[in-house]
Amino acid sequence: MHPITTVHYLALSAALLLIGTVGVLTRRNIVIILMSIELILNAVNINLITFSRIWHNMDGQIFAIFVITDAVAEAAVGLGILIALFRNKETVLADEIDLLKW
Amino acid sequence: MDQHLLSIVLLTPLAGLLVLLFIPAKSRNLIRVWANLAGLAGFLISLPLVWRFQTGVPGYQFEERADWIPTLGAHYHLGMDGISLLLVMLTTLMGFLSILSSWNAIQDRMKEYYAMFLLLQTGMIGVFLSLDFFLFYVFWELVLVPMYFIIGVWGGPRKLYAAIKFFLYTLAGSVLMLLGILTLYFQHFKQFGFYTFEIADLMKTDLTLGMQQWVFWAFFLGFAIKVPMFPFHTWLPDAHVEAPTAGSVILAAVLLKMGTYGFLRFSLPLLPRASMDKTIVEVLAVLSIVGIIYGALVSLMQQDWKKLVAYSSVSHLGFCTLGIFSMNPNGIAGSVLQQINHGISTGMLFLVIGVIYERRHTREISEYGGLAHVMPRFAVIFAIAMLSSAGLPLLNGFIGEFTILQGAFEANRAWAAFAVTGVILGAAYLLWLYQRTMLGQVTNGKNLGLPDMSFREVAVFVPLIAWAIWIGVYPKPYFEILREPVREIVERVRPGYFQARGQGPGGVPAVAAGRGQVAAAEPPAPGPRPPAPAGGDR
Amino acid sequence: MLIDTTLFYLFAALALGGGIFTITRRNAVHSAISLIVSLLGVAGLYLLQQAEFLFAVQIVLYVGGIMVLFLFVIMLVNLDLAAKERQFNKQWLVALAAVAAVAAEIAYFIYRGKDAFHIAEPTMVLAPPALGNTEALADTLFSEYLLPFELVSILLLVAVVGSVVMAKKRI
Amino acid sequence: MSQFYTSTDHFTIIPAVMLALFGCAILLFDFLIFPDPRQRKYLLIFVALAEGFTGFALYRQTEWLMVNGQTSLTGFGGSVTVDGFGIFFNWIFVIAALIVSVVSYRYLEISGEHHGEYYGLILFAQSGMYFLATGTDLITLFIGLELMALTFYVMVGFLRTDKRSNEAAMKYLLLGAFSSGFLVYGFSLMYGMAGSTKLAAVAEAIRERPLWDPVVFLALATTSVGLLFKISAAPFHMWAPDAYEGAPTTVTAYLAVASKAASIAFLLRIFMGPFLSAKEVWEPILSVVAVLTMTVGNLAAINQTNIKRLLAYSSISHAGYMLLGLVAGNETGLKGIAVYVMVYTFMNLGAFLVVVALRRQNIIGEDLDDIAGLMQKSPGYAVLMLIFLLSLAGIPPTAGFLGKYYIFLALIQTGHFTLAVVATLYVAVAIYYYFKIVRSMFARESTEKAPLATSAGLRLALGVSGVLTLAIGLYPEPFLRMAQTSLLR
Repeated sequence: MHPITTVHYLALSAALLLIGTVGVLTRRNIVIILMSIELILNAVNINLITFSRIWHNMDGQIFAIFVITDAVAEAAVGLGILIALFRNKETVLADEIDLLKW
Repeated sequence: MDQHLLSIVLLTPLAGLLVLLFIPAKSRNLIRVWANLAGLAGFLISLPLVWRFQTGVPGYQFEERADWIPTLGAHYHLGMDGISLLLVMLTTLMGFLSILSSWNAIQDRMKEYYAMFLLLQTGMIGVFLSLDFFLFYVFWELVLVPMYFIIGVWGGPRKLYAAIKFFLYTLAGSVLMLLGILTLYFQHFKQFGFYTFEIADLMKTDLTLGMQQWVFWAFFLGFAIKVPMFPFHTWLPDAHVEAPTAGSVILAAVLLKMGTYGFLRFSLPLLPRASMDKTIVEVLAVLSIVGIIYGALVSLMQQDWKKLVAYSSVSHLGFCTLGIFSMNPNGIAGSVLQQINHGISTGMLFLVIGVIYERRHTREISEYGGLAHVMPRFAVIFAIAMLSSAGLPLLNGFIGEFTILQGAFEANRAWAAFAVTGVILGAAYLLWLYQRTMLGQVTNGKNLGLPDMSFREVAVFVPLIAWAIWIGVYPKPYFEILREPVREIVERVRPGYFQARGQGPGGVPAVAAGRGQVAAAEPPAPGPRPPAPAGGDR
Repeated sequence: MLIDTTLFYLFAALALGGGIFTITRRNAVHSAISLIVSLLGVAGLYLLQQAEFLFAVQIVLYVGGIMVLFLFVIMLVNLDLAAKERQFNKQWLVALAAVAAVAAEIAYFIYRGKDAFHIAEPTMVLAPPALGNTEALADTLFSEYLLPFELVSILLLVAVVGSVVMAKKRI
Repeated sequence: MSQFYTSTDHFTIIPAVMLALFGCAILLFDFLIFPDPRQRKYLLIFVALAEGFTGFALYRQTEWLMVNGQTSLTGFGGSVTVDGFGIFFNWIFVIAALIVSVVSYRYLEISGEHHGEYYGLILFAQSGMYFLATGTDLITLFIGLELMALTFYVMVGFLRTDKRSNEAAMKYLLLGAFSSGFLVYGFSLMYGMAGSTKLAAVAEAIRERPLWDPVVFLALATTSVGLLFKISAAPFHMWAPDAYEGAPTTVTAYLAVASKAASIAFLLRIFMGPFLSAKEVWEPILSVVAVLTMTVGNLAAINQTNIKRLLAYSSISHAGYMLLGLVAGNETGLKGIAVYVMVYTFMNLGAFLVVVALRRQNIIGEDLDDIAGLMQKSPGYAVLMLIFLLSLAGIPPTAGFLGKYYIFLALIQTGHFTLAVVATLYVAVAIYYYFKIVRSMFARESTEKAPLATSAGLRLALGVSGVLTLAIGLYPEPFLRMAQTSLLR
């Protein structure tokens, strides 16, 4: 069995990034799109942690903390907007939001 | 006074505009009177230029120069030579007359209308006075906006289409011209290490032929669309037909001249090698000739009075560009004079149409006929305008066209031969127009009760007719005014041109050339011409 | 060694599998639960990379905080209706094609670049850091990254204000 | 890193501190002492104070740089760098925030959503922008970006009962968060290459790698997605028309001007910083993006009937012009971007302010029909709008011409003749759709009689924008000198 190298981690993170991207681009349900964005941010974090490990410094891990914090903030605001939208429109489907052209 | 004369001429309409803005829109008469006063003042103030101008002195006069944007090397630099003098006088006069002619024609949104006119006036004068390319470009573009509004708000049924077409065409040309300017500007920087838009400095730039050609075509697009030269003329009929009378007048009389002036002031002196390039000269001459003949042929077929005159402009401007690209003193001097002539005669023609349009509200030629019986004064004035445009001897058009033909003949006989057909066709469509509208019996009952021209209406024409006759009978002062600037241009484009002909740079033979025209003015026989070797001197 | 490798593949499978389930489930609650699985897998990877503090953060903040938020909203806005609808938008095929292109690109670059990361060394042989992970992290955070740390407080304030403004019926 | 909060550190972030403090103060005071909605406009005093202190701090920073003869001052171990570039852009944010706040209260009152939080959010967003313009650390830049973006998501959706506003916010957030994800993925790769989050270190690491290094390229590609999204360059522009249209017009103005300026500053920090050594790689890519952006922006604008949407597409095309300055990449190009951003601020704000005035009770006032006959109704507004539109199109003697002038000159200097020709020809296209608005204002009759919703603040702001749009065009010298300072870094 090969030892696990950086490239393994990078490949994993890239795969997660792509899964998230597919989710954002193809799903109609806004909640799931938001979750897909979380997947993308996790891919980023895997990268950061791996690099942090390689470089023997903490910068990457700290960056990851900030990314997580940002994910929290984005999710909070996003869900807030979703509630406001739902209150007016009763839908959570992204492409039914069609008052404005997509 | 003298050192700020040009600024005063330039800013008078603008000052008039500023005061106008404070007149309440309701006092319509006050607005009209004030606008006319401002126009008149603009003209009167420009008169001292004429007698203070020193004929036969090379270079620019009344120069004013101040730093404007040092970072860019742009200056507020005004100056005047013979060519600008004539064009500025044409502008101030035509501007005033167009304002005067709008007295009854414009009834709604008067204040905006006159404001636009005064703004336009400033822009046009600025174009002819700027000696700094940046300043020139600003004025050049400034002209577009008021003209857009004059066509687009007070025009005919398809005014919005015509207005935006005018704007887009000329804008597309001028932004490409801007690229040419910037190329030149940057090349100058590379050679001299400082940025400047001064024409005099830019002239020192040494460009490779390829670069010159590049820039030349960029300038060409800007100027040729404005003139308009043949393939770029399609905006012109629309703009002319839809514009209100005064708009057509100022468009034909002055705005188009900005293009030809651009060629003379910028293309030729700044890019002498490209200008003498065989291909370029031939292409432009051929385009001019095609314009002359095409314009005339299309004019022959028009059913609309105004459209006919519009296409005749294409033809006449073809003469002007042909004269320029003959690249000899006769051609260029003739071209400048023809620009003035075209301003006068086509201006008159549009005013004539305005007079009749105010009465009948139609421009269909078939609607008219036999008007001479009903409106004798009108018939006389129209006849003079028509004949001046057609180039009858003793009137202005003849002198211009003849000198251009002379220049074209010197450059290339074939050009002259083709251009002459344009003259003949020109006479044909104008005379036919006159015959269809003025002569014969009154066929349409609606024309019977038309009132003849009022005193104000006649007054508009008087100065123009006087000027037309003056140029036609005694053009010598004009050629003298033009002698130096034309000599400079030719010397710049074809160094050694005068020496090769045994003429010192003093320009004695140019006077002879001037006399030549005078002599030629009486019978169309070749007078004592300058000793130019016949035919292909290029 | 073997155990690390096995653990890596396990966590990777959790992360990816959870991710794929997240974006394919019809029911948003199932998606959310798959996402939790995925996040836990990622947390495991953090642990493998000796980022213990982040492991904790991931569990507490992400799995605890964000996911609860998600579930809460899912309950609130009643997604039953949405679950019956078509799940993928009309341009999903185009999107997939685009993503496939990007995927090929990324794969190519990672493959080509694996030497460029002069770091294609095994990741498991390392001297333990001088300080404990959390301590070292705090040390850096409060010295070098003090500014972003303070800045992020405004970010969170905005998030609070923003979600209140958005979600509250009357302000 | 022995001492972790020195006075120098403090000095480098004091403008942002001011903004954040006053932002918090607004939240507090709104809560405590302004129960009556009509009194909320007094919160403007706080905004004015905040901007006053910020301006003063910026002034002090400039003075410090001058006195010490330095081009930059770094703080927090290189996380922020105060330099001419950052200060220049921050002045633009100050102006934009002031103008937007001053015109907002009437608009929000009419829309029924006048809340104190709004002013707080304006200031918070601005503090995010501060770090976009001065940040030199990946983390600082990222947090700054998110702070700004997050605030804008909320502000775009501020009309909570308006479906268009909700939708715009939702779309903007989804796409914005998505693009941030890519951006930060690129950042992670940059960190991976350098082992540090400081831009200087990243630049060093990239310089040492070969030109077409795959990792550099991947980082460049993913980072660009995020950056281009923020400046609404094609093909990542889809959010802009929706967000611009759905947002309250005052927010649209702020978004179009300040957010775009900050994103451009951010873009320049990244492309002229870490990625500078890979210019050969990104130059052709950005040329294509710029041309695509101008094409999409200009062509899509032609068919719009909603003024805000039209201006949104026009602002997309402006992003294309600014990118061209970066493609040229020489001193003229960079100065051109600074000048462009400066003039764009005034003219675009002005144009949106006129749209703000069109919003009246029961009239949404965003359609071309709503502006019809404006010349008869309020000639002053019509003429100002004309000036702004001419300036947006780049017709001299308005300010907009200067921005285009520098971009064209830079393209010619660097031999990008084809790009220059394309860019100039789009000026003519742009005039076509700007003049759709002009035509509506001047050549058509008004459809309703309701007077414009003006306020003292609006008139003042419009006057300032109008005067400056003309003044920069007629006498640009001092403004050009100001833009010159943006090259110091």
